[in-house]
Amino acid sequence: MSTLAALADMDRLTSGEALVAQNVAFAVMAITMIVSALRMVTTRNVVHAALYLVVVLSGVAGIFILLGAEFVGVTQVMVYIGAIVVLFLFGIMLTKGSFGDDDGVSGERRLMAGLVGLLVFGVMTAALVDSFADAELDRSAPSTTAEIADSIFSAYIVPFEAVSVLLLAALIGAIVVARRD
Amino acid sequence: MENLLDGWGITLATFSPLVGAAVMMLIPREREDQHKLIALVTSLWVAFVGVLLLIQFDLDHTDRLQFGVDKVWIDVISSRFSVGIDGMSLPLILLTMLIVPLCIIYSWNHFPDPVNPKAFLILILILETGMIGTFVAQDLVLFFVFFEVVLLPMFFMIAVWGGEDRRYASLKFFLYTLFGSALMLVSFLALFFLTGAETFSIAGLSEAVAAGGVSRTAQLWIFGGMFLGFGIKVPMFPFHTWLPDAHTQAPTVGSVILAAVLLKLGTYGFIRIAIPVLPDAAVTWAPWIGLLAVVGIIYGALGCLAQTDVKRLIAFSSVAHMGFVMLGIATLTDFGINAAIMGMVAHGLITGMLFFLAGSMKERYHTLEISRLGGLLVQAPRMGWIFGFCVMASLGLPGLAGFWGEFPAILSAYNPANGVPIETFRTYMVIAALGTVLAAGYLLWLLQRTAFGNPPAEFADDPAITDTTRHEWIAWAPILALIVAIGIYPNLIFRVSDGAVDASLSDCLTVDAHQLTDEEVEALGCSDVYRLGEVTGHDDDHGDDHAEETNEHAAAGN
Amino acid sequence: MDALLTIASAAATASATGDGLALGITEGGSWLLRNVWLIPLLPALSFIGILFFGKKMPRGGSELGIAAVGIAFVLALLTGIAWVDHRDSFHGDEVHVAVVQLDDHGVAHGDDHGAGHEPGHPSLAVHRTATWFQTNGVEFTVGTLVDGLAVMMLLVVTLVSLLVHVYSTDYVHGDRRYTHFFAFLSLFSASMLLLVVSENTLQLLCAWELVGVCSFALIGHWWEEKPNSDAALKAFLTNRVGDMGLLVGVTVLFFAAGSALPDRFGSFSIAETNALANSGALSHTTLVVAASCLMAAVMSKSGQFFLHTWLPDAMAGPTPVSALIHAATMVVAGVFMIARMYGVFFEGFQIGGSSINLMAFIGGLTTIVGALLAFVQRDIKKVLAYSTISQLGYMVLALGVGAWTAAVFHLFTHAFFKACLFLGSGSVSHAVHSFDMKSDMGGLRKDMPHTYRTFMIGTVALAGLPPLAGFWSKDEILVGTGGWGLMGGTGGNGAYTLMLGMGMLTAALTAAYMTRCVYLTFFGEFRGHGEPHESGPRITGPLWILAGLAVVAGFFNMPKGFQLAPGSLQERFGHFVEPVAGYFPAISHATPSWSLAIVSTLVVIGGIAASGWYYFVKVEAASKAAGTSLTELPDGPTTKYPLARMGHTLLSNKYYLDHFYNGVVADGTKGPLARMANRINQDVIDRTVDVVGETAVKAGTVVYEKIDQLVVDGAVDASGRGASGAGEELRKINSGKVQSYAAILFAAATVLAGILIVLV
Amino acid sequence: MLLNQFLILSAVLFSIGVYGVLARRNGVLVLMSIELILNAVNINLVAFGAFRASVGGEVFALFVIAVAAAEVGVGLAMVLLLYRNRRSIDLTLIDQLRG
Repeated sequence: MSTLAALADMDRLTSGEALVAQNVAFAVMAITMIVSALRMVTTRNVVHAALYLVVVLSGVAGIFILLGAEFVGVTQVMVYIGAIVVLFLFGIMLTKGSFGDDDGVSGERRLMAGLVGLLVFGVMTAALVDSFADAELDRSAPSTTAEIADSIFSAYIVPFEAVSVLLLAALIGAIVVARRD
Repeated sequence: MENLLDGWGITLATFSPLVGAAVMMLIPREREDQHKLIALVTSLWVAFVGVLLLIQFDLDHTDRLQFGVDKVWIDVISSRFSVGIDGMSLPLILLTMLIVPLCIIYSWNHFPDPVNPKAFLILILILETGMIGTFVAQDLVLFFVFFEVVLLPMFFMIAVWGGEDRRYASLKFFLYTLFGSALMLVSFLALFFLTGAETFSIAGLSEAVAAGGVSRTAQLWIFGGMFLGFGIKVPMFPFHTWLPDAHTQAPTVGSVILAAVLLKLGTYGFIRIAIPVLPDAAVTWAPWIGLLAVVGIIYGALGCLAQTDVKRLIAFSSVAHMGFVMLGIATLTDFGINAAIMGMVAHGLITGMLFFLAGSMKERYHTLEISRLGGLLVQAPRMGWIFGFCVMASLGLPGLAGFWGEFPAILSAYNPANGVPIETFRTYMVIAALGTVLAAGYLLWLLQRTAFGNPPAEFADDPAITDTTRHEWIAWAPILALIVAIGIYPNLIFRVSDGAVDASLSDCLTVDAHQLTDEEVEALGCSDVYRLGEVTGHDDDHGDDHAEETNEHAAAGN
Repeated sequence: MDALLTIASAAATASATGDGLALGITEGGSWLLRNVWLIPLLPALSFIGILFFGKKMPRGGSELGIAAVGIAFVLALLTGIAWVDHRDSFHGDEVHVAVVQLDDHGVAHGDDHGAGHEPGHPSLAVHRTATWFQTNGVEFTVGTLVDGLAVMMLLVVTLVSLLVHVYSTDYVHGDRRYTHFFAFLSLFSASMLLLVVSENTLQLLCAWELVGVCSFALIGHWWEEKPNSDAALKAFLTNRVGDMGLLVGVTVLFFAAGSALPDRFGSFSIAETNALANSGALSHTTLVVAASCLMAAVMSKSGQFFLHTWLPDAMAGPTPVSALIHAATMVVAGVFMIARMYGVFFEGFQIGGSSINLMAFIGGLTTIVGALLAFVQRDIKKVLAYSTISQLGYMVLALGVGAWTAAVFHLFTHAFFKACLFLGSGSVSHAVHSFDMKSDMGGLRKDMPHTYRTFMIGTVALAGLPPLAGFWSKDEILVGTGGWGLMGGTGGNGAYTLMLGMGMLTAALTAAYMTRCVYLTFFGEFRGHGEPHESGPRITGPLWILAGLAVVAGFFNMPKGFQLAPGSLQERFGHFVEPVAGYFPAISHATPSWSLAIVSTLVVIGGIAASGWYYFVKVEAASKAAGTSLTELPDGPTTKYPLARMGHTLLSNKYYLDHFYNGVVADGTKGPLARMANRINQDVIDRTVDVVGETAVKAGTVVYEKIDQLVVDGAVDASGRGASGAGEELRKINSGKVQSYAAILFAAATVLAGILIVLV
Repeated sequence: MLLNQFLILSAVLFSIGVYGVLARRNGVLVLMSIELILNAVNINLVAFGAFRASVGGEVFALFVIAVAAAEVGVGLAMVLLLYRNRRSIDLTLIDQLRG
């Protein structure tokens, strides 16, 4: 058989192909997210930080979709990027007027924060590697919106109601706190 | 005529420049016109022989070595004068034969300081011999000798006619390349002794290795040595740092030859020697070559964005472009290596052209500081448009040559050869695609800063800034025409290279099919049926190939 | 995973009865349909002609360009007539292709995807190829694929291009680079025509890049000024980002198609790829990846949110260019590509039977985002640019909900009325020498009657009032969402209610911002300098032709069952343009609805009324009171309400997207990243090389002289610093800053968690 | 795909968020960092949900998104209040917790 046909054959298995595509997608998104997250907490310009946050949040949405949680992914885009980030931008506009730089952060504080961050990361990673070393994700059945809706309104009805009340409370609380007397 | 070409064509093409150089040495230095004339006639003669060879070349059997000569040379070490042309080397040989006369025409009236056309032209002719010789050599010792012949003229060219920092740059270039050559030589010798084949011929060594004469570990090490030797010449990240200095300091013509031909010696070595002789090791090394290639693509592009000097920027862009070539090679597929050959030719034409332009700009503005330039299109509109055209070609615009080096390389990375990790290469593919965006970024940025806008005050009324001269037109027109021609009809190159690449790879891929473990097969998603069929098919093929090759060798030997 | 090969016949040897996958294309057909390559060739030749001889011609090469595009237009018309004939009466052989059939997963089932694709069925696309190049023993072809879509695009492109050529002879008259301008117009026309007849994705990709580079050259036509070249660069680079997706998508499809076709390495063929996607022979994952990648290209080329930012800046180019490239033709290349590769997109995004998908969502978002931005522009061309973005969003939305014909029809009508509006704005700026509506226009209806009337026609068509063109196509899109449940207007490919809402909202917004634009330009009193006067016939002529088309174009596709039109006039456009063949997915069509048409018209009137009330009543009154021609109320909502002010700030800053691209992405790459790479180069790699030499010399000295002292002194110093440092740290802990407490909290919790992990 | 690749990505984001909360002086930025932490948690929830093939993870992720919205609302209100009282949102100026 010619080399040509051999090459053509290589791509035949769909599951392998899917796996590759997913892993590539994951790698690209993960790197983008981590870099953006790092820039977000280090950049001096607050507006830029908010925009980096958008990148991270989009990445999270992508990860959700990769995990088969399309509904959560779409919600993530709509609520986070659509609402929360805009809220942040308003916050920035209202608190500073101009979008100048954040004041410098002292080196020792950064060192301390960095150490704590590394500590947190180390402990978590150790625990994760210890517990789930080879756990494979089986993506045979992505969950549907209908399933989520069913379980929210049956098994998780009490937390759902609690969240509703919480949102109301937050609404009132925000108005009370921010109101100009 | 036919017989003459068959036996003597290559030898004629290779050594005519040396004859020309020898004649020039006899003529006193002051008779500049005679020197120019002799050099031009010699290089045109070589080009003429090249055209004759092309006409005689059997395009239906590009996989065969044609015009082959195989004579006893240094019998003590079983090295033979064995040369030949096949589809892989033909495009590069013709490229060399084209670029050299154009360089001579270009420098006709403005030789760089210290002028001395005699020495300058002799060096160029010696360079031509070395370059053509490297592309035709079929014997490793011969290859090595020609490879080194190239080194010295280039060293002198930079060291004597170079810019301010020429000492440093030339020494760096020399040491780097020598270091690589040394490793390469060690690898060649190791091959010679470990196979015990008593030959330096590429085909012979390839057979000996395939027969199982060399342990796997040894193959890996030998490939590593060649990798360094060729990789430095390419240059691959992180062995590239000689390149920006050499390019920046070299005279225009030196830069052009360096970019157009010299860099291709490295990539040519990969596809002519390293991969066919050591296919197993190539498969193991492929992910690393690919990694360095894509790092080079991104890194070269980022480096470009930080440059302040036109020539240095173009030099860094070479790192990125050669990254695409190496990515194509690393896939070890027919498609990828064809793309690499196309990429070499395209890069040779386009980057060579860009260096010509940079040289002409330097002559007019006496600086290549990007921040001081601007408005080239206003003061020299034709040159500005040519510059824009070359920038577009360089960033891989379809319809121009550069695209056919870039896109097929990306395409092939999606589906590399058996045994090469497919996931890794698909990741590389995405990164390489990102590289095309960055390439557009730095090239257009360069174009905007130098060609657009109004001329800065210091050059606004400078009478020295004129449009393209006649010598420049003559030197550039063939290159520009070829960039368009190859871009519109890429078959000009693919038609020639395809058969040869296919033949040289058939061993590599089928040999590899044996080695796949069950898990690998599973991971790759190949069916069992396919694998069995492949193995039996291979055995038959290989037998045939083998028989054919021996026959041919016998014929060539007579 | 045993692959069972069922091989019937290769594509090259088509047979009428051959089994295998029917592609819906034929190698037969009339001479005109088989030779459409002549149409792009003409402007290509004129490009070369103008480039080399243009300067020596009496009219600077423009006559050559007009002649070439004119002949191309006539050819396109003839081709159109040939297609109308071919569509219903051609009974030649259909091309079939053998497909790998996978038995156990049940994904590939060859040719069971019927929907009336029996051999010899009418409406086979005419396919013709020639070998381009070959590598790896595989032949790559170049060729033409002519169906209703391609013919329609040929007509639109040649017609608008011809009108723009004529218009330009007056508009750029006396320009410093008159000849270059026409050369690039020709090259652009050639590339665009090549794009629409492309037979394979590789050819499409090439043409796609070529139109991009023409756009670059024409945006930067006046490159002496930095903002223009900046805009050109931005356009090219943004498009390159999308092209990256195109490169990857095309590659994925190439190999995917190759894996489904026996004995083939890969395939760029559009017909094959689509047919394979329709038949289910390609895995869903592959299609999702490919469709998403291609979508990125669409987003950049067709100005979809969030890669749209180049399009408004592209208005830096001459106005005829904006009309031709950035309104009528090039920017719809993305929409065209979706329509062309609809099999891939339809399956990839699972458009049928869904209620939301990426394409529809992006389209919907873009249409609203673009429309909102149009409200805060001063520059008349930018209003139109954002309007174009919004309308392109409409088309993508329509494709995303499966309303293929509606989208393509909207592309068709939009080309006319938007080109009319752009050329109208050019005519206005020709008279007042500015694009600023607020400071240099106003009251022009008296001075420029022709421009005013044609602009009004374009506006009404864009706003979508019956019976002008925009109404029909917009209505079809709204119907096609399948989200309208009242009075029988349902059907379609799913229930895209959200998209219906987005479309409705945009209809109102469009009507409102165009009212604002018309008021600021043509009503009130003239605010600029000088005496504006009407433009010449070479400008008003094309305007009236386009305005006429904006009136009548809608009648080509009156909905099925529309009682006021004879049955022979219903859905003519859809009948001739929409493929029914193997390379086109089986989409279902929505039923038109009177109630939806009436409601959407009311919405449009509402938008006009609201905006009209503000400008024609309030602002007019305020102007009378103030004695000058105002452009907004002195105490308008933005001064009264902080929320409105904030919204205005957000819109004025274009959602901060440019901040993001320039400040974060571009500067981030050019600044820190590039500097870092350079520094690594100079200080790490290069240094290493230099240092290796120096080190060898110095190593001995260092060891001999310094090591003792360093070790001894260092130890002493370190211990001293350690002691004082510890005290310092302890003091800081008690400093009372919240974040210090938080740090301790985090650290302590983590340590405890760590202990827990170790113990358990 | 491995479960751990998601979990470790989440851990990285979480740690970066912690760094942001601790290191930055700007109140809005601290809030943003908190969002980062919450998102990291969400990735964990969804990943475990996918791992266990249960929708519980996704449901709780939705709850977290809702709670985050509430948190940002209140948090920004507090930052606004702070700004109004001190004309600055530098958190280092709040040192009234000193014992």
